[in-house]
Amino acid sequence: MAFEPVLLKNVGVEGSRTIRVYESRGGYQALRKTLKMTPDEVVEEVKKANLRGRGGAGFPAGVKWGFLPKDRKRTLLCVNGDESEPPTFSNRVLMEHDPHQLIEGSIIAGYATQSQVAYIYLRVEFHEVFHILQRAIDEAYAAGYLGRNILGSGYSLDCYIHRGAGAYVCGEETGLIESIEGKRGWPRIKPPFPAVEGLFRLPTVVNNVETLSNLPHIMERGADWFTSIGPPHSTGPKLFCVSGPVKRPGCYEEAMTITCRELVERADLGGGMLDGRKIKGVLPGGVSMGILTPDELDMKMDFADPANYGLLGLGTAAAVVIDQGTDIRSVLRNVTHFFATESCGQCTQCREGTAWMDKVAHRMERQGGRHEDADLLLETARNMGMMPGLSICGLSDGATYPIETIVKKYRDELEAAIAAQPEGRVQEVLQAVN
Amino acid sequence: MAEFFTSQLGVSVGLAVFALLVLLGAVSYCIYFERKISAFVQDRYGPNRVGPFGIFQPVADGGKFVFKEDVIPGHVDKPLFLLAPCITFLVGFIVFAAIPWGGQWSLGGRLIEVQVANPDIGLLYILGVASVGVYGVILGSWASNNKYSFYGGMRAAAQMLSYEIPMGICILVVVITMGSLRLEEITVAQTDYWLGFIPQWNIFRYPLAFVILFVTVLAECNRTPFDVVEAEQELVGGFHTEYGALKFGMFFLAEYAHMITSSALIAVLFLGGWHFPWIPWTQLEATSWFAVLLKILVICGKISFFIFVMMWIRWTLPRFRFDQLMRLAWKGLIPITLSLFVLAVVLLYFGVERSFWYPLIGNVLVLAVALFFAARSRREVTGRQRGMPAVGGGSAGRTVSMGIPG
Amino acid sequence: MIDDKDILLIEEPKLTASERLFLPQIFDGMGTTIRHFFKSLVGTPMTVQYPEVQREQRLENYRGVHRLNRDEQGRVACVACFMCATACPANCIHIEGAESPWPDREKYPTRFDIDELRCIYCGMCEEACPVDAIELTPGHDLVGRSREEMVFDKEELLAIYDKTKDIKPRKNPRITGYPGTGNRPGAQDEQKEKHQR
Amino acid sequence: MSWKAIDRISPVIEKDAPPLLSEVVRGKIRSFFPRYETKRAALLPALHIVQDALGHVPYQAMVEIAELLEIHPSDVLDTVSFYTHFWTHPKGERVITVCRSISCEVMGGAGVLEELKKQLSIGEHETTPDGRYSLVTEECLAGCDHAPCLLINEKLHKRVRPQDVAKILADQDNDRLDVPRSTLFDAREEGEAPAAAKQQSTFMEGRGTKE
Amino acid sequence: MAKITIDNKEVECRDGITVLQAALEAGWDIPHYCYHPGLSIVASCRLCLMEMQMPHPKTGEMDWAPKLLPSCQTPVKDGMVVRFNSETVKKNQRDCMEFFLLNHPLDCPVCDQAGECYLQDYSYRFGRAESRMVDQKTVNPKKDIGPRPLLYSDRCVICSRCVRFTREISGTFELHVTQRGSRSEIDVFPGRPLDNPVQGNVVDICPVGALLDKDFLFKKRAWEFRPANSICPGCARGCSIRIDQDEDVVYRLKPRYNPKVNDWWICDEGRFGYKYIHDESRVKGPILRRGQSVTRLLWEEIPDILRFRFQEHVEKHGGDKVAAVLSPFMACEEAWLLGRFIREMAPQAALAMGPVPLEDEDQRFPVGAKGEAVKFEISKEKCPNRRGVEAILEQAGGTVLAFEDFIEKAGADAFSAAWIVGGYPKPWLEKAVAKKLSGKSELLVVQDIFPNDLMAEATFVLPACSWAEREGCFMNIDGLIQPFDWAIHPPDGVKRDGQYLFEIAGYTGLYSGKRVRELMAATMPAFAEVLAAPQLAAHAH
Repeated sequence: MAFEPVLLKNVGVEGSRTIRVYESRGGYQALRKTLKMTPDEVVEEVKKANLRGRGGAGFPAGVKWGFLPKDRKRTLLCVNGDESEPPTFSNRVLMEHDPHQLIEGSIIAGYATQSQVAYIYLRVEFHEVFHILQRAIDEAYAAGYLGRNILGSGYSLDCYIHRGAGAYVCGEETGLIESIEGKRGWPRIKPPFPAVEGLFRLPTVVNNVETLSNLPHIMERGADWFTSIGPPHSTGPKLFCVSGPVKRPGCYEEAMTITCRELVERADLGGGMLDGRKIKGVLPGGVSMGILTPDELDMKMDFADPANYGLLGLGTAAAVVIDQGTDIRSVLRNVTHFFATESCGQCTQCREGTAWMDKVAHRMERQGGRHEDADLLLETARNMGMMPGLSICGLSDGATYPIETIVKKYRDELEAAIAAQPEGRVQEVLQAVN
Repeated sequence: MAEFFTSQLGVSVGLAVFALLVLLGAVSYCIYFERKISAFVQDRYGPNRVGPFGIFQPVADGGKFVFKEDVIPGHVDKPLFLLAPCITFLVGFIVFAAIPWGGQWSLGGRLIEVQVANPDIGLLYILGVASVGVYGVILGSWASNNKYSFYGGMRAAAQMLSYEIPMGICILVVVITMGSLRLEEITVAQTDYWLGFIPQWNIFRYPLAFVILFVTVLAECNRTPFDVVEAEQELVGGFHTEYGALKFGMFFLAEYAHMITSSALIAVLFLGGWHFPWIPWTQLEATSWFAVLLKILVICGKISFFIFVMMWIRWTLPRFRFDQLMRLAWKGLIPITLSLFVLAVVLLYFGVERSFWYPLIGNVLVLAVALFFAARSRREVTGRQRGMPAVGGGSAGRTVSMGIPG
Repeated sequence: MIDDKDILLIEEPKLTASERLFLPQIFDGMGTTIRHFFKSLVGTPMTVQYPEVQREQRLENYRGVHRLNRDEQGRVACVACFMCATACPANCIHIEGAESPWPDREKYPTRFDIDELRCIYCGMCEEACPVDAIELTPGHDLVGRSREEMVFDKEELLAIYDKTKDIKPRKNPRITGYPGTGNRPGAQDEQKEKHQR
Repeated sequence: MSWKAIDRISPVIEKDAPPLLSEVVRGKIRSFFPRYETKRAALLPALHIVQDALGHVPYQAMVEIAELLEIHPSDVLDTVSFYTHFWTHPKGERVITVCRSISCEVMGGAGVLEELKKQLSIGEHETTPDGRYSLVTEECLAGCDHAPCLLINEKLHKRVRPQDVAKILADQDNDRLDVPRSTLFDAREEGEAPAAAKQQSTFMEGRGTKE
Repeated sequence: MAKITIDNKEVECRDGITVLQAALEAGWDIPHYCYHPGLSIVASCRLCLMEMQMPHPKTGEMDWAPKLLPSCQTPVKDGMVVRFNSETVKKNQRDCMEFFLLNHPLDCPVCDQAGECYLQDYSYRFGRAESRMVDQKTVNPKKDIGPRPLLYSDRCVICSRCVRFTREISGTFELHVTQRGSRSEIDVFPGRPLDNPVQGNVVDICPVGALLDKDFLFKKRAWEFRPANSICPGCARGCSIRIDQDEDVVYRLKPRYNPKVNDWWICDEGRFGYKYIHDESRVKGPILRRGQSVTRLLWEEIPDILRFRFQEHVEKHGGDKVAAVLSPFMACEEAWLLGRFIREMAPQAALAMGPVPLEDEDQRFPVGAKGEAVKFEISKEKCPNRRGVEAILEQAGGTVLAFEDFIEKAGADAFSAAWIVGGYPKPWLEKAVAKKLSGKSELLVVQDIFPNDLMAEATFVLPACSWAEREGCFMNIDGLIQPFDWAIHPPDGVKRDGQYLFEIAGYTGLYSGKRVRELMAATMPAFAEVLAAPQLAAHAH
């Protein structure tokens, strides 16, 4: 039952990055079709398709566009290519192999929202992607898909790449906006939402790369085709990443009907564990969603099911498999360290809490755990604001879920590890670490 | 010239001069003993730095009084302010004139009274002069122009007035019994014996009157527990707040002089003065110089005893509150002394005033009745008024009356 | 304001007839004083002649003259936080603070005066001190010829510390022994237990 | 811990120092102005350009950027310090960025980092004495399907095993990209290499309690 | 007027304010760090979170929002329902305080902020007694960031008030947040210190002890002050201030909230301009000079002597030979009393006002702002009461001269009796002017804080008091009449100007500004009512 890839259909095709190959495989046809429609019709179509944002939160893209004030003069489009959530790389795959698909999607979104400029916010570590994408943009300009009066429709759009500089929080839409404005990427308080007052205080739409990549296909094949894929609340094709010690780590396109187990073990997807290793757990949606134990792998990879397993959500649908040989304390430490480093430092809970939990996790990994630490981590995680959250952006919530799920689901292992620590090691570690 | 020294006048003058000097010394040493006694009662040493056992302490004190700066505050009534200690001092000393010190002395073939003066109205003289003493206090308090002093003076006046009544009646009882106002005669009348060995001292006839007289004397001398006049804690010294140096010294000395004279009066009235039973040298007939000397010693001994008791009481009992003090005088002492007076008059009517048993029995009866009423009295015994909360006391409308009557 | 319900009404005890007369009590008292009088007259009074005679006794919890402690390096331990001056009910502590010349400390007192005449020796300063720098020693013979002389400055208070180094003033454990200070024996263990709970 | 205050008043930039940013760089920065509504928004591109030209972003460059963008140098430092990509002090000619994301860690990324440290004899956030390499870690390089991976300048090395490290380091072209580079942010004049660090220094000055 | 319900209590509030502001104004003590009514809202401290009713996204009905919302950021809407007194809200405050104190050094004993520190206050209200963190605290360094303030990064809670102040009020942008996450610190660009004319305010708005004033560092503990409300005499703006003094020593000045004049701010010139009041060289004690002999006068005898001497003089030489120079540093009441005295002695006397110290131009903040955007202004007139004294001179009528004319006339021997008031914190009488005036007057009264050149020949020298020792009112450049209280006693031997002028003018009893203003109101109704700045609200720190 191989899924017919849509988003990834050009991947692996020779020269897929060039406009020539892209056009030859049906590229930019959707754009031509779109430009014949009115912007409102486009928005309606996308609304009908129920295209939920692929960046992690899953907010319907069409609805988001609908928030734009009617009497706006200028509108800006931001393409969120700041893919920083470990272990996610689907956007990279999309932009590296099929940049024109994104550009076409951006133009369609720009047309639908009547934007004048599209900024593609690209994280700085994507050096290759930047060169590829910049080349593609140049090609698109040359071909008249970008710039003044696109294809004679009277619609003009400029597209610029804005490179980030290494900050996870800039993946948050308002953080991204601040970053484009040349400021530190501190997420803004909402309201006002970016749709009302965003980049340069103008109405702004921020969409994920994968979300926009879906647009040409929706416009080409219609919303009904889109909704026919996957369950009603999670329509359309979705890119799933799988990494870690599996036989076939990589990015796969599937409908949101598969389970996590399928993603890891199906032969045409993850392909099962490498070297006969055993699964200890899977972080199914990027680190900030939480962890699944081997028993829970039958979770459906859609927008609704993860909540039943104590997870924050589907996230980026990037699963990383952890094998039995990995110490759960290392996983915990890796996760806390990530959030401690990437917290922007605006909200108190997040700024202090992530650093505190990182200190505790580091200490535990160095065999300095105390018996009360597990409870402490759980409570601190909750105090930092489990959903629905206490802080300006979702980073704080994201930081709490993996910690809570790890501590809850692997408590026995943690306690056993703490019990196995040599006598007096706690004080030693406290002295040494400090 | 020698004639003069052996005459009654010469002896009187000599005695007066001598007594004044001795008295001044005695008064100083009273203070010394007061301090010593208080120290011993309180397990302390007392003055012991000036001379052996501190016996030169009075000299040092006196020197200090004399040489201290004589401050007269600006707000006082100066003449009265200066007059007040002088009156008190003077009165304290001239009372001595009527005290019979040693009976009769055969000197140069004549019998001479060892007494500065032996007027017919000796007792009246003493009473009269002594009550002038309070003028000093009142004047001092008035002149000080200070409300604490004034309070002291007012208290002094009220207290003197109240306590002179039972005192006078007590003395009257003795006078009725003895039939004389001359102190020498009163003394002589006590030199007989009942049943051959019990001296006919008035203390055995009227013990109750003796006790009451002693109590009133305490009050008259402003001694504790009746020293509300100068209560330091309430009145910052009362009438002598503004006094310092020698003027204060005069008040101070006068108080002790007062104690000595009062003691002498009690000794004469109730303890037979210079008479000491069974020792021939102290009897009426012995008039040699040795006998006189011995008699003087006897009366001095009696005086010393009373002074000691006064000091003893001072360092034992706390001060009365003013209303208690007044109540004692008017509701306690005056009725009792009046009863005794009636007793004495009745005995006089039946001619048995000098007997031993009748007065004694009468005394016991009066005492019994007095105790009966005292024990039955329903008066409040504490400072609190009825119905006043014992703790807290924030309730409205209730006030605690302070020591001032009214 | 005291609530009426907090007021306890006590009935006066009824006096017996003899008590009402007060005479037995008076004589009882007279007896007591005369007994002491003769005891002192014959024997030796209880008091001693200070300063010739001084009793040999260590009053460990006596609150006498203050001292200003030094830290391990011999510097004044005080951090000039003014807590003692704030706690002082007699307003007898005067401090002037400044930036400390030492690398490990923020603030130190340039002046630290205690008016020993104003002081009521209540020990509040000791309780208030967060660094245990001020302590009351058992020293009780405190004399001076002028008021100025009785205002002890920092050097004087430190000198008292040098003299009384070996004495560990015993503070009232009921006051100072609250958890967290570690002064009280066993306090740290309790702390630990609390953590484990 | 010292109570001595860090001096932030004394100037760190030499007086009368010649301008650090060449006209090429300035022109390049100016070319970004039309892209944005405000001049300030060109800050990140400007920093990229300067880092590319100078190898790092020294304080003087920040001041000059601030003048160019008409903002206060403090705003520039604010932004520079927020992002991990910018170096305020010289870095090595080639920066090795090791991914320490969870998938790389599971696949043995820590071993690669250890091997790199051993072979280069430097620690994290340090530069080799010859100024050739600097070693840093990054939270995720989004190359999880090729874990463990590392970045040498712009080139992503995939599936690096500890035993590959020596080979990679020996390769002269280990930072060469397979795709044609865009010169949008490049302001290096021909043949000029970015100034290399001459001494070891820590990642961020004035700190030492973290990590 | 919007009506909102807080904790089941209906509250009326101004439109356009936030829920936090409404709650604070209605008397709720809502904890907050990052919110400051004078600055933009960042909602980053997360302490003021409340439960709120929001329209449900689907049904549109009002329902409790699923999460706590920052009250500092949510504008009030009519009919809004919020809950502050609830377990969830309290729990958040408790947890937040734990996070705030995690890396806080807890060095309150040596921190100058102790006593007025919101970290302390909230910690007492919501905090835990012990930290659950056993790991070592992150210690951030102490930084010397400018000539006035000192930054203790380890006490900082990153509320970013100071950063916003430099960006929004001073417009100088010196401060920024450096690094990110738990390593965030406030910092300046090295070599570009925080150095602007209003920098002292960052110390005031810092809710914790992170920014401290070097001038005040370690001088005193905050709870020892007995403050007095006053008006800054530094310039004609007349900012509302609070004088913090203890035992007659002024330690610092703090701004007082006054929306009509200075909002929450004062400038450094005013803030640190009080030092002269403790100068040793001040004139102490009144002096009478007869020929070569100099006598110290008793204050009691001064009114009689002065009145007698002036009367005598007027009888001898006529009233038009009398002149008085009033100082723009005088309170209105003092100027009125002196004017009244002179007019009573000699109705034809000439009155003048002393020189007004001027700078080139007003300073406006944010730097470069114009019109509506101006948030704070420093006047170029460096005296507090030019307008007040002018108004009084105008009311006094008769001969009123400009200062230059007065000098001119005095130089031409027009006056033989003069009363000259100084009271300037800086030397004001130029040598040339003094020379012109010298030797002209038979009866010369000089009233000044510091010795000036005329004192050597003055018949009477009367010591003046600084404004901190006086009481009265100033009329600021906009014509607002603002009263101020005395904060400290004058130095030994000096009497308050108001008091002796009161007596000299023929009144008995105690001088009080209010009493004199009542007298003044008869002819100058403006003085019947003075502008009282609102009491410093707890939240406007």
